[in-house]
Parts: sequence; C-alpha cells; structure tokens
Amino acid sequence: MGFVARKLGLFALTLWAAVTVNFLLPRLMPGTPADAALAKLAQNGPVTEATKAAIEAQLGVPTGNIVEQYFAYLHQVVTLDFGISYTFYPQSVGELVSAALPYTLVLVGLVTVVAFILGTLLGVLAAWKRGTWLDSVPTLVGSFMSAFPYFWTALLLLFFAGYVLRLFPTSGAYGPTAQPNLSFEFFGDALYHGVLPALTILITSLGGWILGMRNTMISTLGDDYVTFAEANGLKPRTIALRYAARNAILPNLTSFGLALGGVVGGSILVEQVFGYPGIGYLLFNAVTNQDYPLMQALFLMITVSVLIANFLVDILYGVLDPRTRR
Amino acid sequence: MTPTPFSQTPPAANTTLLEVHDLSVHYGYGAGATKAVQNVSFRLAHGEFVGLVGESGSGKSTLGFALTGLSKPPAHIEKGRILFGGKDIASLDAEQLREQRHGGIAMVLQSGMNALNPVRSIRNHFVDIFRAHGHVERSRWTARATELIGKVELTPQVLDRFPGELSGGMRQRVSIALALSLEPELMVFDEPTTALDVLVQHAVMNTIIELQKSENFTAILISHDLGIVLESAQRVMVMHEGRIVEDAPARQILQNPQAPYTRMLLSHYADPRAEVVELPGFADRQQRKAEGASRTEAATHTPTVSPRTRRTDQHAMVVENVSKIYPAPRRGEAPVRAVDNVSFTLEPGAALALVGASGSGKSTIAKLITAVEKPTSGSIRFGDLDVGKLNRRHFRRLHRDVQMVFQDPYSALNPLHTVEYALTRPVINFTGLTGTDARRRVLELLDIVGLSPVEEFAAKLPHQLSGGQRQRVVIARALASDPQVIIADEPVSMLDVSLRAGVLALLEDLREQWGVSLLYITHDLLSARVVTDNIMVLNGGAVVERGVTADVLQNPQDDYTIRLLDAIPNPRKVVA
Amino acid sequence: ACSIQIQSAPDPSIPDDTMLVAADNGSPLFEKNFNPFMINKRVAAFYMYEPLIVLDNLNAEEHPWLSTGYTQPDPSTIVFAIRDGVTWSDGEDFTAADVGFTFQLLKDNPSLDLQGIWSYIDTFEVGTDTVTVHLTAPDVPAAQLIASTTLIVPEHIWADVEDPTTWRNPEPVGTGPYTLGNFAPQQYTVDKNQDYWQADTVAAEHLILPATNTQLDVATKGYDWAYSFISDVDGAWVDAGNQNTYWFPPGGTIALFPNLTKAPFNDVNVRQGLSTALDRGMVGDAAAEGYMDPAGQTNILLPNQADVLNPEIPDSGLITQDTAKALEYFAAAGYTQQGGKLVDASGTQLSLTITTAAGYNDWLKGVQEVQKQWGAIGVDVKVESPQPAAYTLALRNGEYDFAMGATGGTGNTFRDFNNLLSSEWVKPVGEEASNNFERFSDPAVDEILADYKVALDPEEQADLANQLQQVVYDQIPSISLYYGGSWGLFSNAKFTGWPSADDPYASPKTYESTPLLVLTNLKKVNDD
Amino acid sequence: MTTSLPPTTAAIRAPLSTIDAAPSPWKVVVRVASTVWSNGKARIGLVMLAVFILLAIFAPLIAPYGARETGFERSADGSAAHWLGTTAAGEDVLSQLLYGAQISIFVGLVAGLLSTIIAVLIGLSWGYVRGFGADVINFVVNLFLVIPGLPLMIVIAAYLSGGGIGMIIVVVVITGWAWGARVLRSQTQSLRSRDFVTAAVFSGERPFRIVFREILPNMTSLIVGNFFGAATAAILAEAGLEFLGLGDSTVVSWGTMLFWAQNSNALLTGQWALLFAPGLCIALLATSLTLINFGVDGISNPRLREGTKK
Ligand SMILES: Nc1ncnc2c1ncn2[C@@H]1O[C@H](COP(=O)(O)OP(=O)(O)OP(=O)(O)O)[C@@H](O)[C@H]1O
Ligand SMILES: Nc1ncnc2c1ncn2[C@@H]1O[C@H](COP(=O)(O)OP(=O)(O)OP(=O)(O)O)[C@@H](O)[C@H]1O
Ligand SMILES: [Mg+2]
Ligand SMILES: [Mg+2]
Repeated sequence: MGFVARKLGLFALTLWAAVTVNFLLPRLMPGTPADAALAKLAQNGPVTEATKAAIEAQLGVPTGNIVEQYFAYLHQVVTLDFGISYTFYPQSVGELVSAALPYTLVLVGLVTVVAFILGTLLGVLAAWKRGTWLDSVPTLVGSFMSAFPYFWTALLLLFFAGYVLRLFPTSGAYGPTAQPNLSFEFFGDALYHGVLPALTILITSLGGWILGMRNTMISTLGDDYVTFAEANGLKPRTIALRYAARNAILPNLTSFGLALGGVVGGSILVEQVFGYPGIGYLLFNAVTNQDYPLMQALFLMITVSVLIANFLVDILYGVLDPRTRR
Repeated sequence: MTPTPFSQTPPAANTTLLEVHDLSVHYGYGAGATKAVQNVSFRLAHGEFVGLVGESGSGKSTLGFALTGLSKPPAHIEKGRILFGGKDIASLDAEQLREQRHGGIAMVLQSGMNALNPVRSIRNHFVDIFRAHGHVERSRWTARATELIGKVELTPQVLDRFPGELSGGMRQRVSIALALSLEPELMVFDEPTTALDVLVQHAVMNTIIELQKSENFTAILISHDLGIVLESAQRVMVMHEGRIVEDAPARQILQNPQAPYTRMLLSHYADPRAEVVELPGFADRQQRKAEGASRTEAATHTPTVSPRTRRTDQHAMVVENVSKIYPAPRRGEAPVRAVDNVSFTLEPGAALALVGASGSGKSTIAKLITAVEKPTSGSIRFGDLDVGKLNRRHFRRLHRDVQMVFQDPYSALNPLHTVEYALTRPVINFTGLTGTDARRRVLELLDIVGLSPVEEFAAKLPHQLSGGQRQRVVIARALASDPQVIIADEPVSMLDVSLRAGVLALLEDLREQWGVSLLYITHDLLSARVVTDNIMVLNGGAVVERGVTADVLQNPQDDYTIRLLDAIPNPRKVVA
Repeated sequence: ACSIQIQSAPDPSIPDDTMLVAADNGSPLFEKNFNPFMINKRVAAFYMYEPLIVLDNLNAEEHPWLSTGYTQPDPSTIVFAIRDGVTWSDGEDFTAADVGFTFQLLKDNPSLDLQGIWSYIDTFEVGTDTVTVHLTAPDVPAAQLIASTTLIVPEHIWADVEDPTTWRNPEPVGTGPYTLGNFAPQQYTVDKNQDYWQADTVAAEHLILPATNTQLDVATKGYDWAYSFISDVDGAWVDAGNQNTYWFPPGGTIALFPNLTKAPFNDVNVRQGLSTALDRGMVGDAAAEGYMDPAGQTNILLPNQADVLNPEIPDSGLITQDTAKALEYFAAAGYTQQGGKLVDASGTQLSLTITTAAGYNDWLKGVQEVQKQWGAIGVDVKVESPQPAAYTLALRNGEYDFAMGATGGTGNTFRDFNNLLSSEWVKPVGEEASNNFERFSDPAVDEILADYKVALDPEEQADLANQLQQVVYDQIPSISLYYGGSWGLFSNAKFTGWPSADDPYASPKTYESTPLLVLTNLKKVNDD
Repeated sequence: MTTSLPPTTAAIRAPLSTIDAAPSPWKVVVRVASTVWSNGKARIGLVMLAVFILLAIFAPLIAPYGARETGFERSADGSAAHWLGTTAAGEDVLSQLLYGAQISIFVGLVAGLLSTIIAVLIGLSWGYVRGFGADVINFVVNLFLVIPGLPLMIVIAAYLSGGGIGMIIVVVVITGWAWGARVLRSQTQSLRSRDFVTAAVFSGERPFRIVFREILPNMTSLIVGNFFGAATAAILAEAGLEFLGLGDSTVVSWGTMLFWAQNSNALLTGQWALLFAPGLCIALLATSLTLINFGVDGISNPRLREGTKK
C-alpha cells in the first residue's frame, strides 16, 4: 500500500513539476507576446506606441507579477479554461485545440499505430528469416529510411507526388471549399489529404520499429522456450508469433507508449510542411509568437498525454505479461 | 519409493533404435572452431535407459541437440551420421523433421526452468503441441493434458497457471509432461534436475524413473552428476572433452571403471553418514584431528608477513534471536519469514556449517551477518560492532574482519579487471599498503591460494582462468583484508566435482593455518561433513537441528535432516 | 534555369471573371473574423470596409474615397467632406453619422484603435455631409493618418454590438467593392458588391482567397495576384507561363540603425566612415537577389517619390563605396588601420554587433554582406539574430550596437522623417521607444519637424522636407542600405491593368486599403 | 610450491600455455573494434562514416570554392564549374555540401558525446543509489522524458538565440540525454546485483569507484550504442532546428542549406540538387551510425552477431 501511495505521490509531483515547467518555459523566452505581434506588424511599417498599447489591450497580455500569474495559471489548469489565444485572438484556446486535435489524433495517431504494427511485423519477419533477403532488405532499408530528416522526406513527397505528378493535394486537411462535417464525402476528402503527411511519418518512423523488433526478437529466438517449442515440433508460425514475437513485443511497448503519448504533440515539421491544421502547426505558431495561453495548454496536454500513455502501457503490460500481474 | 533399476528385467526387444556413427559437432568453422563433440559412435536399443555423464563443457548438451536435430548455428554437424529408426536425421527437411517429433525424439532442456513461454498458460503449451501434430482430437485435449500432467504428479489446476506462477520443480515437471505428450520413442533429458533443490531434485528423478518404466520409452539422461546417473540408468556413457571415454553397464562402471577419468569421478563420492569420510585430498577430519597438526606442519609455508601477529583481540560473531521478515512478494500473501529466531555464536577459529534446502534462509543469514541486510528483530554483534544496525558508512570496519567467498566464481569477478586489480583493491583499502608493498602482498595472497607462478596469474583476466582458479582468486580476495571471519556461501556448488575438493581443501587449510573462523553455507551435506566441526540444519528459516557435524549426520534426529540425507545421490548406495 | 520547370496550371473550374488571390494566410485555417479593427481580421475586410481617403504609400498620393476631400482651415482642424450616394452592402445609406460613429467607437474602445487616432483627436462634430475633427494640438499631417487608416463601419449594425472588442463580425456589411461569399476554413470567396458606389470600375466578379499560398502553390495553381518574394522570379514565376508578370517597387528603406547612445557610434565621423565603406549595391543584391536597388541616404523612396527629392543632394543621395574616403572619416574619429584592423588610439579594434531578427532572411543575407564589407576595412562585426519578439524588444529598448530595420514608406513624408528623427520618441536605454530607435536627438531638427507639422503650404512643406533630407544625408541617423521591396506578382491571363513601373498608380500590396486602387483599375481580358 | 594441495586438483593448475600477455586497454579496444568490424553492416557504416569524416576534414582542399563565396550566377543548374549548381544567393552548392559536413559531423559527435556523458553520469548514479536520491533522479529524468522534445527545443533555441552551433548542441543535449539515462539505469540495476559488485563492497570500495570502475566498464557496448544513437538524433535534430530557422542560419551546415533551399524555394527554381543533396547526406551520415550500431549491438549480445556462415 505504501508502495502505491509513493507511486501516486511521485506521479502527482511529476505532473505538478511538468505543469510548472510549462508555465515557466514560455516566460523564459525574451520578449512579450505584444513584442511578437509588433514584430509582425513592423514588417509592414513603423508601429506607434498607441498601437502597442492597443495590441496589449486587445490580447489581454498578462498583468500582475509572476506569482499572481502562476496562480492564475494553476487555476486555469484546474478549470481547464486557458483563456484567449494571443496569436489567434479573439479565438479561445479551447476552440483552437478542439479544432486541431481531431486531425492530429487521426493522422499522427493512426500512422503511429500503423507504423508500429507494420514495423513490428516486418521486424518479426526479419528476425525469423535471419540472414535471408527478408532480413537484410527491411533492416537496411529501414535503417536508411529512419535516418531521413522528417521535413526533407515531406518536401520531396510534396514536390514529386504533389506538384510534379499531381497525385495528391499539397496542403490542408481537406479540400479548399469543404466544410468539416461528419459526412462520408468529407471523410474521404480528409483521407485523401492525409496521404502525403501520413506517408512521411510512416516512412521515417517505420525503420525504428523494424530494427527494435528485430533485435529483441533475435534475442527471444535464442531463449530456451523457443528451442523447447522447436523440440516439441510446433508449427514455425506458432513459434514465430506466439512464442518469440509475443515475448519480444513487450520491451517495445514502452517505446510505443512514449510514441503514442507524443501523438498529441503532433508532428511539427510534417504539419508545417504540409500546412496541416493539427496541433503541431498550432504549437509551432504558439511558440514562435509567444502565445502563452496556447503554449501552456498545449504543453499541458502533451505532458499529460505522455503520462497517461505510459500509464496505459503499464496496464497493457499487465495484461500481456502475466509475470507483472499482481 | 527408492528406485531399483537393476531389479528390472532388461528390455525385451533388443532392436536398435538409434545409431550414431562417428559424429563430430563443431561450433564455428576453420581453425577457431570449438570441437564440442568428436568422433562419437554408439547404438541405442529400444527401451534402454542410458546415462551420459561428463563435466561441464564436455559436449553433453551439444550431443543431445545434435541427436534431436536442434543444433543451431554456429553449431553444425561436421561429420558422421545419426540414424533414428534407420533414417538419417540430417536428410530430413525442416517440415519432415518437425513431423517426426511426434513419436520420435523428444528433449527436455537443461534449463527446464526457462523452457516454458512465460506469457502462455500451461494449457496452451499442451494445446500448441496437440494442434501442431494433430495426434489428439480437439475434444480430448483437456482430458489428455490432465492425464499427462497427472503423470508427472501435478494437479489439473496447474493447467491454467502461467509458468511464472510455478516453482522450479513444477516447471521442470511440466516440461517433462510436454515432452511426454509427443509420445516419443526416445527422450533426452538434459540435466533435468540442475538448479533444483536437493529434495525436489530427488523427487523429479524418481518421477522420471517411474515414467520410463511405465511408458517404456528409451531414455538418455544427461548429467554431470555421476551419482544421479548411476542411481537410475542401466548403461552409462562417460564423456570427456568431446569424446566418449567409457561406455559400459552401470554396474561395471561402478565396480570396474576403466577410464582414469571415470575413476576420478567416482572417487569424489562418499556417504556423509559414514563413520569415516574420505575424499581425494581429505583425510578424515576426526583422523586428522587425532593426528594433530602434523599435516599443517608438512606444509612448510612461511608467509613473509604473519597476519595474525597484528591481532590482539579475536572476536566471536554472536547472533541472538535474529529474525528477518521480507514483505509479501504478492499482494494478499503472507510476508516471507526468511529467518526465524535464529541464535548462534561463531567462535574464533571455529568452522560452522549451515545446511538446509533451497529457500531455507541460509543466504539471508549470510547477508545479515555481513550487514547487507538488517534484521527485523534480534541482535548481531561482532566485538563492539552492532552489525544489525551498522550504517553503510561503517561497512569498511566490518568488512575488514568479516569477508565473504561467493557461490559463483564466474560472476564474483569483474570480467574486465585483472586478478591483480581485484586483489589490490582490498589490500589498499584495508591494509593501507601501497605501491610495491601492496603488490608484494597481492603476490603473497596468490601464493597462499596456490596460484603460481604468481606473476603470471596476477596478470590474467578472469576468462583466462578455470572455475577452480577463479574460486581461488575469490578466496584470496577474501583473505586480503586479513579477516577474522570468512563466510563461504555455497563456494563450490558451481564447480565440477574435479575442482570441488581442491577448493574445499584450501578453505580447510586456511582455517587451520590462519585461525580464521568459517561459516560454511551449503545444501551439500558431504562437503559440510569434511570441512566443519559443528553444523546447524535450517528449515523454513528456523534451526531444526544442531550439534557436532559428524554426530548430526550419522545420527540425525530431525525428520527434515533425515530427508536431506536421503536425497543425496550416492552411487555406492546402488550396489550396496 | 530550371531543370524541372514547374508550369502554372490554373484550375479550369475557376471562371474568367474570378480572381485567385494570395492575400490572406490562415494559420493554417481561417477564422471567420471580419472585425476591421482587430489584428487578426481576415484580409478581405480591407476590401469591404473603406477609409475616408486611400493613401498610396508608394508615391504618397492621396485618393479621395469615402470622403471626397478634406480641408484644413487651421493646423488643428480638419473638415472631411463625406461622399454622397454611397450605400452599405445591405442597402442602407452611408452617412456622415457613420463616420462619427466609427470615431466614437474607437474612442470608447481604445483597444480597437490600432493606429491610435485618438492620440491626435480632441473632439469631432458631425455635420450633414461633413465631419469636423479638432486635434489636441496643431498637426497638419495627422489628417492623412486619420483619414487613411480608419475603416468606416455602419452605425446601424455596430451600435447593437455588445462588445466590439471581441466581436468577430461574421456577416460583414461594408461600403467596399466586395461582400463575403462562401466561407470555408481553408478558403473563402468575396463577391462583387453590385451596388458599389463605383461599381463600373470593378472588373472581377469574384475573388478566391485560399488559406495556404505557398510559393509552389502560387507558381503552379494559376494565381492572378500575389504579394510574395520569389527567388529567381523570372525563372520561377514568369517562365511558369499564364502570362505572369511582376513588379517590385520599393516600399520602404532597409537601413542599419546605429545606437547613438553608444560610443563610438555617436560620432558622426564613425557613421560616415561606416556608411562610405559600404557597397550598397552588393548588399541589396545579396539581400534581395538583385531585385532591389540600393537606397539613397535621404529617407526618400526612389523613383516613386522623386518629386520630393532634394535636388541639391548629389547623386540623388546615393553613397558610393569609397574606402579611401571612409578611412579619412575614421581618421577624423581617431581610428587608423593597423595590420588590417581598424583601431583607435589605444589599439582597440572597432567592433560592433549587428542585430537582426531570426527568420527575416533577406535582412540576414544583407547583414552578412555588410559584415563582409566592414570586415574588409578592419571592423570586427558580429551578427545576432534573436527571435522577432526579442529583436523588437532589443530595438525598442535601445539595447544593440547596430540593428537592421525598415524606415520610411508610410506614404507620408512628414511621418517618415518624424518617426526617424523626432526627439519626442526618445526614451532612455532600457525603456521602450516606439520610433527613433537609434535615439537621434537634435533641437534644430526638432524645430524643423515642428514647423513641418503645422505647415499648410506645399512650398513650405517641400522646403522643410529638403532640409530634413540634408540632415539624414549629413548626420546619418540611419545607414540606408537598399529598398525593401513590394513584391507584386500578377497574371495578365484574365485581368490587365496591374500597377507597373510604367503605370505606378498603386502599391502592389494585397492587404490594407491600397488594393482598393488596384481592384477598381483592373480590366477583364475576355470581356464578353 | 608447497601448498597442501591434493594431487587430484592438479587440474586447477591450468595449462599455463594458455596465458596471454598482460591485457592492455588497447586490447579491449581492438577486440571491440574487431567485433564491430566483423559485422558486415557495421563495416559498411564505418566506411561511410570514414568517408564523410575525411571529406569534412579535407573540405578546404577538396571544395572547389569557399563555403560562403558568392558572386556566381544565381540559382544555376549543374555545370562543369558548379557540379551541383548554385544557390539563390549565388554560392556553389558542392562546396557548401563539403563544408556543411564539418558542422553536421561536429554537432553529431559533440552532442552525442555530451548527452552520452550526461546519460552515463545520471543513469549510473540513478541505478546505483537507492532511496531518496533515486527518487529525486527518477523525478528529474521523468520530467525530461515527459516534457515534449521538439517544443522544448524550440523554446530553448528561442531563448538562447545567437549562440550559433554551441546553442544547437546545448539544445540537443538538454533534450536528448534522458532516454539514454533510463536505459543505462536499468542495465546498472541488473549489474549492481551481480556478485562482483557486492564483492567490491566487501573489498571496501567506495560507491563512486564501484559505479565507475566496476559497473561502467561492463556497459561499454551499451554506452557506445547510446553514443551512436544520440549522435544520429543530434544530426537529425540539428537539421530540424536549422530548417525551422531556429538555428544559426549564418553558418553553412546541411541543415542551413536545407533551410535556405526551402527559403528560396529551390524546388520552384528547379534547384532540386540543393534540396536533395544535403538531405541525402544527412540520411547517409545517420545511416552510417545506425549501421555501426548493428555491430555494437553484437558486442554485448552475441545473438545479434552475424552468423559466421560459409
Ligand atoms: N553457441 C556456442 N558457440 C560456441 N561454442 C559453444 C556454444 N555452445 C557451447 N559451446 C562450447 O561447446 C562445448 C560443449 O558445450 P556443451 O553445452 O555441450 O557442454 P555440456 O557438456 O552440456 O556442459 P554443461 O554441463 O555445462 O551443460 C563447450 O566448450 C562450450 O563452450
Ligand atoms: N530480498 C528478498 N525479498 C523477499 N524475499 C526474499 C528476499 N531474499 C530472500 N527472500 C526469501 O527468503 C527465503 C530465504 O531465502 P535465502 O536466499 O536465504 O535461501 P537459501 O537458503 O540461501 O536458498 P538457496 O539454497 O536457494 O540459496 C526464501 O523464501 C526467499 O524467497
Ligand atoms: Mg549442457
Ligand atoms: Mg542461497
């Protein structure tokens, strides 16, 4: 019992510290949101003092000292009301996040899961057929692809599939005139627009899963229970999947948990290149424009989802690994 | 249920089941290859029970894997043929080989503890086999699994458990039941009882012997323990450095061993209950006592620094009413009472044996005495040190006087440090010697434990040493601080018989020569008999019997002690 | 020079009377916000709401718009004559009362007063077809600011708005040439206002404004109008087909601001030395890939504002690189060249840091060229490029040695000089100044500016402007480098009449009010 | 020798012929190196890395022009004078590529090294200490694992702007050490329960020495693997930060080349080599490290060694 309490205490402490860091991070950056807005305006010509005052008034730039701000922020965290975004004034943070989240969750989430499953399967195959082309091709191609810079892959895909071959749309999450709704048509449209970003994430993340799975699987293949299963004449498929792969997948779940937790953060570089209206795009805008309210909310969301994903993986671990069942 | 293999009538059909012809198995290729099995030939008739003995690394498992077609790279059959029922195993393709595993050769792996898939229930293990071979109808799966699990004396409830929920002995039995489910003609048991408790080991062996009788399969029993093999097999093959050096009926091996190696193995068996116990290198203790110090004098060893001279005070280790309770390993279970109200005093210069089956709390006591763990209650005192409440920072004070010889010489030495480094550290830390003085002391220590030429050994890395040599280094390290108490926690259980006696003799010698007191922890009653004066028998953390070693072993009072003594494999018992 | 030439391929479903415009960027989606007083409004609000006059900041020309003109009976009074016959897009009449309402709205809600007109206005009166504004102090040029930046909104709608500071005005009703058509988060359209007061001048029936307009999009998707710098514009834009053309007139002066509170930059000789050591042509080339001209040291945009230029200043104010002369200046300031380094009497090298903003890449390239050139005469130059917010803060606080920045180009000559030179802006280092970041302060110049502020006579204005140009030329409050471009990309495929070097009637900008000039000047190609 | 050893234990006196010369640290290095080299994939990786390093070192000799040398025709296609064409600013792409290797390799190696050192220091102490100290470290590491990586990088980069390459390294290190620390901790925990560690306690060794002399050397392969992983991540992170314009765009690195390429829309002007080449170089450099890791894996886990088939 003391053990559980300690774990919970630690969890709460981590959460609090993360929340606090999220508060401090934006404020550590030099300049205020108004400066960021001014810098943007100044590109079009000189800005007067009155303008700055008006901007500050419009944005509702935080007042009070840092301690007061901190408590106001804690209050926001508790009530989950993060106020109005500076960058996207007068839109509220809630509005923005709820508009962006579905796209990110579906795109990045789906691709992460697909990449994990596909990579894991290929890794299993590579380890099982060790030394054959089924091993060397996925591992070599996988390690090569996982070394691609995200944005570079995105740019190349965008250019060749988008502009030269004109196979896929080049930006946005759906057609220019579409209004987001729950129709079949819109869904298809959104899917079509998701192909290139999805492909980018898939290409660059697949290799990691292949290599990870291959390595752990090769280790389990040498385990005694695999040899014993062979000695008992089990079908190769059974041995590969239910014996070797089933055990090898466990260590990879931790990485999967972190990756899943990262989904909420979106994929900044990919969303940036494809102008995809997800959380990553929002985040980049928030950070470069010093949009405290938006940044705080997004950071909190990402932090909490990583914590939750890890927690869920712990539970999954319990389900998949009888040894941890208590 | 004492097995009596020799009373059994020899197999009726004397037809050949397995024929191995000039078999060599190598690991790797070319000059660097390990020739694990060399030019081995033998025949096996239906229904035979054959033992295969040999020390660690002699190629037993390699041979076993080759016979069952389980050799994996880098292992490969360099030459020779294995004919099973007239068919060459090497000629079969993967699928044919897989199919012949039903009704063919089954193998129970050496590490039976790990042979089960930790994430699959026992029932599923059976189901996988049934499904793979289709020899049991789906409707009969449960019935058949229950039947098989019953044959190894387990209850049907076990079917729904996961391997991690079973004890080592139970897992070993499950492995055997799984192998049995293949209805094999030939079963290869590779060390089916290593890593098991003496009592459990005894029980598992009995099961195997009974099964072989009732199911009438042909069996090969691989073991490094000649005692176990002789107790059960009709015919014994002795393996040494990849070759079979002797192949003869059990009785003949025992009475008239031919190979010198076989003879050496046999010489290391004795009955701890005997009036006089002699092992190679050991005269009987009582006798030696009677002869006085003559033997010690014979060893004209004069160390340059006499360690004892610096000591004015000698302390006893006083353990009073000590208990150690570990928190429950799983929720809802009771806490583990690892040590239960144990009291004893280890006088200066005395040798005390601590025996008991696995889990009886022996190692825990060692940890308590060395302050690695703190007792839940009771007190441990060593001179003015209250060991039970010792702070980490004061460990050095304790370890100057109380040292430990570890069970496993393979893991007790850092593979990356030379012998010299391993010995120099305690010398510097405890004696304050530095530079050439420290080095001189290190060489002296090597000399004391008989590793010479000392300079050469000082420069070696652990992997360049044999197990016995390693254990000597470990002992030398324990001596480096010039301690008063040495705790030896199963110091020879990881060593081959051929190495055991030497290490034990060394310990014994040291005690006599340097006057250190020895706490000898073991489940091996024979070795306890030869190196200690007094003995304590532990069961479930509590002391069930204590007294002079020879008395207790010859005339055990407690039931548990008697069972322990019974479980000791002893080839001579067979002929007796 | 293109190995893979991207071809423009206009979407055939866009009809001939419809224009594809890269004017508005979503982030990345559009928020339906047409409140013209908000910083995050949709750009098309500028096509729906109109000012009293449209000021073309390129050539400083005023175009009467919702006001047919204004008079200034004295330097602190402005009388706007309100145009007759204008209706709101919902059919209501536009009146002087609407103008008065708008002024009052900005007074009541200071956060909407982005241009700070109420820092000039004291009171105003609404007549039948005039609005009279009384200023707090004599200030002739304020009229232009008030008239050109205040977008007039309808009283009959805005009077009922509960909180105009957050209202997003989803169904905008304005006087402008366009009304809102379809709105989707990734693209919206505006339709021609058929009852527009000069409807016959508006050629395009519809404008399409997508939310993402990457350069690749602009070049490939057949845009008709975009405001964007494209590298190798001839190869990438013109050669892409679709009758593409471009015009990059100067829209401001990119300059280096010396920090005049710091020695030795407060020494005019040092500034002259640094200025004369620069080859501005190369700096401009590096920054704008050869598309922009070097800027003269007069704070006047050429050629558009040539008529304001002081004819007595040699070479139109353009300083040519002259190392020998630069070294003379430095010598006067006590710096000599030693072993390739420019050192003062004590042997310390002249060293400075140039601050520019991260992400303003043309500036950065220009700065790097400056660094090279100054380095060549022995000045040790470091470059810093903090994030825009931090850069702005450093600039405003006067915490820098030299900073890149833009000056001029407001379209109002007085303001161009006032912002640069007036000591009214000067704040101590560490406090934020909103203009005159270099902290130039000269009572004589202040006097000229004060005169200029109340001068009603164009002759007098011209004379004062000449004096101010001389000040900039002699005292170097900022080292002009090159002109910042206005990056107009046009296609003649559907519409012609775009502003160009031959017909520089308006800035090519797609935002603010100058597009009104363009939109009312275009002609359809296929008029059928 | 006259110890009272029984005759049957003669076996203990090992065949002395097998005694090797005193082991030198170089032998260990050679052994590790040869294990890595024996792996085909690692061999390819090492050769690739060597080529990159040589190109970087000798860039001033090989490169046809200076990295920042301008004045050539802008946005030109490949030609005899400029094999890979020129940039929009009129610089030679090939020369930039060669000089850019210096930065990418430098960042990769230094950031990889630094974050490995931090991971080792923290991971090992975390694995060895118990109680409150472990909780504190656990807390800090969890924090760094939980805080989103790229955003943190962006914030730090924005905060430290103007620091050039050093700043990038700091950012990559700050955000990159935690994962390695976690991996090293679990390995430390499993090693600390080994007998030789307990034996070191009995030898009177102090914790610091136990951690760094007894445990650390046994994790060599893991640490080396961690280093290559961290270096790969650093190379990619540097490119990403530069690409987002958060780095120091005045230096010439592959990342800034991509940044400028994107900025001047190299694809639009047909300068595909300008975009393609640096990205490919990053990918190849990172691949070389990944490939070397295959060999490093084999040191600690023999099962991952390549089968020595004929
Ligand atoms: N995978 C392997 N690669 C190389 N050499 C091996 C391998 N497995 C075993 N060996 C070597 O082959 C020889 C025989 O090993 P084997 O496992 O058959 O011995 P064993 O008699 O079963 O010993 P034990 O009693 O310890 O189980 C030993 O020298 C061993 O070091
Ligand atoms: N750290 C621990 N936490 C919980 N239980 C423990 C711990 N260490 C030992 N135990 C339990 O205490 C009991 C005694 O263990 P101990 O290791 O002393 O036995 P042993 O006699 O040395 O056995 P073996 O012969 O197998 O070494 C066992 O039931 C064991 O499971
Ligand atoms: Mg074996
Ligand atoms: Mg024990």
